[in-house]
Amino acid sequence: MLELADVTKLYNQGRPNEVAAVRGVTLDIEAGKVTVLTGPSGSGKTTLLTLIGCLARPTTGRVRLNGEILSGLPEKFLADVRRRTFGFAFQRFNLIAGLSALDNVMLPAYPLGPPHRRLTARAMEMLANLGVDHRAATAVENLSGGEMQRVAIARALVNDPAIVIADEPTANLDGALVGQFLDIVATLKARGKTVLMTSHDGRISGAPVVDRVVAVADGRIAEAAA
Amino acid sequence: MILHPPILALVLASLIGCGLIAWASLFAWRLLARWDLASGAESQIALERRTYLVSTVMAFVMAMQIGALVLFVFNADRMAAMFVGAMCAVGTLNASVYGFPALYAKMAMFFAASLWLVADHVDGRGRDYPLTRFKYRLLLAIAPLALVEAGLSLAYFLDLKADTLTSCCGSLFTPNKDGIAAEMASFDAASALGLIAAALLLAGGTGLAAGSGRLPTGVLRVASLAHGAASLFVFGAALIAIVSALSLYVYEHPHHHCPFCILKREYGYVGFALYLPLFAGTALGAGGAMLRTLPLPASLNVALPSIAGGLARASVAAFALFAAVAAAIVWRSGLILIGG
Amino acid sequence: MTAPAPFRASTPVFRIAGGLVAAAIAALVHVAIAPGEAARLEGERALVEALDLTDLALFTEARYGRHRSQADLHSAFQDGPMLAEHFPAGSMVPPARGFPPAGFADGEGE
Amino acid sequence: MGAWATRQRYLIDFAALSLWRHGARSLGLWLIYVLVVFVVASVILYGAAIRREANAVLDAAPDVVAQAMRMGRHEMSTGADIEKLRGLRGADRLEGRLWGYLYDTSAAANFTLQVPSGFDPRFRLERGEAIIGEGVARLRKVEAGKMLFLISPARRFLKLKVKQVLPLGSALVSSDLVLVGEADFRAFFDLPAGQYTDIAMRVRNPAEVGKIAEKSLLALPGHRMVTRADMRRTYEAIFSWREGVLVALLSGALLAFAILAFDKAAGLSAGERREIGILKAIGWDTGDVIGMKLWEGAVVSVGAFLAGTVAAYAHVFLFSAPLIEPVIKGWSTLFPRVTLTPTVDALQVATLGFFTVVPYLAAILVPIWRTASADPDRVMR
Repeated sequence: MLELADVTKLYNQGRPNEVAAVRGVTLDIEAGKVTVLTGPSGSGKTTLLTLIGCLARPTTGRVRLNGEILSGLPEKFLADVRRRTFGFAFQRFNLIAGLSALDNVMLPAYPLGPPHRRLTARAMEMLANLGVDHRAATAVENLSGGEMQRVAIARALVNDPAIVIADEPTANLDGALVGQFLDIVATLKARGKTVLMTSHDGRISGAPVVDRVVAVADGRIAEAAA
Repeated sequence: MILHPPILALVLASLIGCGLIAWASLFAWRLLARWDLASGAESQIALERRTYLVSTVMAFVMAMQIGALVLFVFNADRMAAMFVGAMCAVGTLNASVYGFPALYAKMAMFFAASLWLVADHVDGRGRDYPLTRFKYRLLLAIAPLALVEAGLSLAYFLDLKADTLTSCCGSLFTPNKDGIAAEMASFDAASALGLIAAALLLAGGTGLAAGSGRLPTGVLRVASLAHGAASLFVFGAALIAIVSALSLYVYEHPHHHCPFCILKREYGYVGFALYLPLFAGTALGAGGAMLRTLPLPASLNVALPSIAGGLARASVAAFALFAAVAAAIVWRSGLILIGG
Repeated sequence: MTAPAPFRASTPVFRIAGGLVAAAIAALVHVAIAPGEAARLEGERALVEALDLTDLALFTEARYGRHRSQADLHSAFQDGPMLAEHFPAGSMVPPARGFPPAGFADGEGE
Repeated sequence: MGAWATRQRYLIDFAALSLWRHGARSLGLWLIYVLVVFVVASVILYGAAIRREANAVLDAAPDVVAQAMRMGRHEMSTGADIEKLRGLRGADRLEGRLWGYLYDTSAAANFTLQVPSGFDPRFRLERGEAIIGEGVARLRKVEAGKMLFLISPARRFLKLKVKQVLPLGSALVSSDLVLVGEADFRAFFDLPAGQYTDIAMRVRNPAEVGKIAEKSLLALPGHRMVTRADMRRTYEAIFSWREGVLVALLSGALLAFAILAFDKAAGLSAGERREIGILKAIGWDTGDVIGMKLWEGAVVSVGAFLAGTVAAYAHVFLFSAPLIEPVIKGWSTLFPRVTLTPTVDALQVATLGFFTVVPYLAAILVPIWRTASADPDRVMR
């Protein structure tokens, strides 16, 4: 479904502090599977995730989504692909403080302009599915860590994306919550979503729900385990 | 210079607009040298980012120009009280040699900026920004115009002095004198109205053809170009009709030929109802035709024809509004110029 | 299921904007109806006509007196022969309180 | 609602939320903005109203005033001068005006003593009678039926019975008037019979005013002719100029405000930058963020424009503009107390809109873009 062909990403191009965060990566992400990118911090797995998730354009190389080449698209269209195809959950949740949980969940749909009633209903449904609908009106900074994560996941799902991307989803969670998170991932997989995560947490890469673990080191793919 | 709030506002708008366009054209220069959408290099990404700013800035300048054009004429009319011999905007504009050139430059700026916005809008619909180079070349062409416009406006306002003797519409738009204005006024009412009616019919017909989705592509293209030409024709014919016939109906006076007095409060600001649709219709028609002069990029296969069609339809609607206002003026007027 | 329409942050913005626009329209209506203004202006004009007045009674303290438009254009203390004085009468600053001899009044107090 | 409109409404939603969340700061800045608009709008509205009033009033003024000049100074006209003008075709209602200034020491104000022309019987005065303006009555604390005492520069004493006080509504033209009979006037100022201050003339056909003024000049070479257009232009120039100077000064304030707005828009906190990054990461495009921020700017500036203008309207026309009146009208002991006729003129409002909205939006464009073009992958790094 998603293919990377010889993708490179340079930061601070042409300056003395130029960094090659990703060097010549070729990778296939299969539809309906759960893939985990592992590797030490600074290995380039997060950058790789941003390239896959269309958050950034590769310096060289190609990214294809269902056969369509995305790497040459201007930001405007890349953003359009991004909001229709991907849902993001971030390491630090990245909820917008001061807004209610419900508002946060609705945000990714704003640029698409769905009718307000339908969007509200859908966001409530997302929250209900994750068991946090009773906190819908609460400002997000007043939620517990687990609730925040659920709201973040609800937000990732509100546009009904085909691919869910999670960056270090369990870094800020304790043991019980990790289990709950894996349950959610299993549900997503059962509903046919493609899930892509980065993690250096053994509880994640070793979980039975994970189909594939890709090890990243020094901007390259080190090994691909089944 | 006369310290007068509208003048201060107009000078401010001219300077802001000119500054922004000058800045944008510097950027256009850089962009034309380096634009390569296929590249993922940081410099290319930075260029793409900056195009957002340029588009926003140009839309802002355009909105400002429309406002400034209206304000300019409105103010010229109001300031007539300060000049000996001036009765309406004509007198104020005549009070300095830069008056009418400044007005023409402002009108040219309006049309140029609207064409640019059309190009910008269409460009943003193509996944490979196919019109970018065209758009920025156009911007470079507009930039000198913006400079000239700001220069003329400034020169005009600096040149205005309250004790200037000026001549007004009565002497300018008089059929038996020389000059374009007199030529326009010397048209007899019937042929002027016939001319504008013919122009409107032509623009309407070509516009409807260009706006209908069911014709073959080649025909649509020709219709669009014809509509663009017809729009310019309507613009010219409408100015003649206003000077030589419509204004007479508004004033109900057989020898008052002024195209500016109809903007006055005494006549219910009816001039604005005539000019706004006229300018809009011409700009939209010309914009649609401009799109059709370009080779059709693959990524705009669908979007460009539909936008060009939409522009043609909108142009026809604006002209229809103009025609309705003009007809209402003739209908309600107590003056009988033709037949009787 | 008829849930109440969910709250939208733009609603109060529109309300406030609507309120401001309504206030602006109210001002315009006030202009249009301006109670008694037409009659007052008519009375004023009739007085001007009857008495052959030429000027406003604003600049009574100017050095050429109240009749601005009748002033000598070449008078000795004028700034320039053809210059229209832009600040006839003192702007903002009244004379020093203690200055005039006793018995003067400024029309405001006592 | 079309998809475009729905999208814009969402952008306004977010803009409103973000204004609300930064409430105190946004509100403080906005109030300053409103204040600036309020002052500029007051000046503009007041200037327009007073010019309109002057214009309307001067409509009824004499078409031409002929004044004798001697060595560059104003001189008295004589009955013979009037007779010379009487021969002119088209000159209607011709009369010698008698008016002069009196510095009244007890009120510390200049009064205008005038003899009403004989054309209107309502103003016919017997010896010892006077009709006075509202300002004179106020300063001298007299009313109809009471006595008014005046002392001439030559220590001549005039005792007048106040027949009538002119209505407050006409104070703008009559506040300083003391109308007296001709005999009283001549005696008081020691003015010989047959001398007049100047000559007022009305012309039957308004189109001929210029011609008549020219002919009058030929008939009376030592005189100067002040036409009604001259009077109008004088007032137009005074008020426009004052208004222009004020607005030019205040535009400094607007500029300062634009810089403040620029600074506020440019100096986003790390938290706000992060927010924009989050929005972009979850699917917003640079254009969406710019749109949202522009809505925010439009709400702030158009709101300030409307609020400031409406407040200024109330200030000028409901409360007689206490804050800016002295600057436009000038200071004076004897000040007419009038509320101006409310007028709003599209040109003024358009100008004001230009002054308030354009510089503000121009100032925030670049900072907005800078904010909006934050890298969406920033939040992951």
